[in-house]
Amino acid sequence: MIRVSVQPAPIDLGTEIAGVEAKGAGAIASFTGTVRGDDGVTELMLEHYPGMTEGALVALAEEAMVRWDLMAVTMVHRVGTMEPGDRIVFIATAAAHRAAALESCTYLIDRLKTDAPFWKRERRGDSAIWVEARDSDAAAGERWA
Amino acid sequence: MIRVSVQPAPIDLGTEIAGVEAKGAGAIASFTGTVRGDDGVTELMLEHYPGMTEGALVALAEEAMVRWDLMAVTMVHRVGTMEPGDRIVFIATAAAHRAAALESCTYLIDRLKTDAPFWKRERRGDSAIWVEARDSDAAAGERWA
Amino acid sequence: MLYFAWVREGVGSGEEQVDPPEAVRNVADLIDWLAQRSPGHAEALREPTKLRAAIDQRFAPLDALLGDAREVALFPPVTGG
Amino acid sequence: MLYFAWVREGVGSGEEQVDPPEAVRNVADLIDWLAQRSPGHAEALREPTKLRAAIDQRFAPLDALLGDAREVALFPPVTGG
Repeated sequence: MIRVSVQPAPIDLGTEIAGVEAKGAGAIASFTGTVRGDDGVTELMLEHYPGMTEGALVALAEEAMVRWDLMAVTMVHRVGTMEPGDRIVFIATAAAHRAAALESCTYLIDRLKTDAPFWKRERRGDSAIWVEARDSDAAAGERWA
Repeated sequence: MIRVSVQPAPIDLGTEIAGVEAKGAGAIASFTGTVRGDDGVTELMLEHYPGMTEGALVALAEEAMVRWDLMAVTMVHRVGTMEPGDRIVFIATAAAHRAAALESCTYLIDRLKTDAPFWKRERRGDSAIWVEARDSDAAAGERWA
Repeated sequence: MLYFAWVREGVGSGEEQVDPPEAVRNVADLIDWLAQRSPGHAEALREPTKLRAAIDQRFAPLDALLGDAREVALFPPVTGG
Repeated sequence: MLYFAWVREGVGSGEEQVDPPEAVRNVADLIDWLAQRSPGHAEALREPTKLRAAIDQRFAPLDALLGDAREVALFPPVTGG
């Protein structure tokens, strides 16, 4: 079971995790990325490429389902305006055994960083800048090739 | 911040995750183990060594905090009688970056499997057996040495 | 054409219809050709190596042929997650 | 002494006070000595290599010296998580 959502609404962990657990797997791994509050960011804006984004996330989820024999994958990404502490992304995977769940969860967030069309703009008070892509993210994505 | 709980009460994910997220980290990883419903188990009983269990979990959490520079670790393990679908264990880690959160979460569940005094008994209808330790768990624990 | 993030801001629009000549064969050609449309285009598309592209909603390198693409997008390297 | 899981069930109790003689120096000695206490002990402690131990709430191998330990526990390999 694959669930993908690109949404302006806050990410509800209770609902998302319950959906993944409902598949009866023994092992569920999750990753949550939040807007950090420790570097002066007052607001984060997430832009994306409607249509392509959803397709890219579904493609990644399908790859992970096959590669690790998963029972469920959920990928939720928020778009629009967020504040420090808000959840940006939530990924959960369910499998019979823990290694499959944990590895595939790492795979999905690594690949999402390089293969899904999202762009972050950070506001600090009156100035706003587009976040630059990091070489370390490209390297993390490539190690799964 | 370390939170360790060994409890007969069901594990409340909402409360546990909120506690970890509250530290303001950018990356939160979690692992949840549930009673699998696909192999005929009707009831799972978890026995533990009161006092030693909590100490063993705190020691693991402290090791992870240092090794990965984490902002928070939560380890909750249920004991007593459970049914298929119930959560047995929940581990969450919070860090500034995703690799630290995901790796340390894997470390903690691997090490918990070999270094914390819990014993599982599975009931299938009228028969109950003590679960045997698996060589694969010992190997997973040792790779972190 | 679709533009995102600072490319969209530079061009001044997120979307426009274009009809490039036959000589425009790949993404790099298209970027050069689009750069002539306005000072905003010229500025936003000045450094093609800083741009990424998608053809019909799939990532494509600068030397990818446009063929009979219906939707081409230009944007900075992605920064989601 | 503390016993857990099937060791506890075999011995018939989770806890007992013992006062072993001086010749009982390590965990393996203790297991041999305890096995003489009852048929239940003998059965549960029959294969020491299948047992694990903790001395004062820390895991200890079979050849670990008891010293002045106050709490020793015997149990099967752990299966939590």
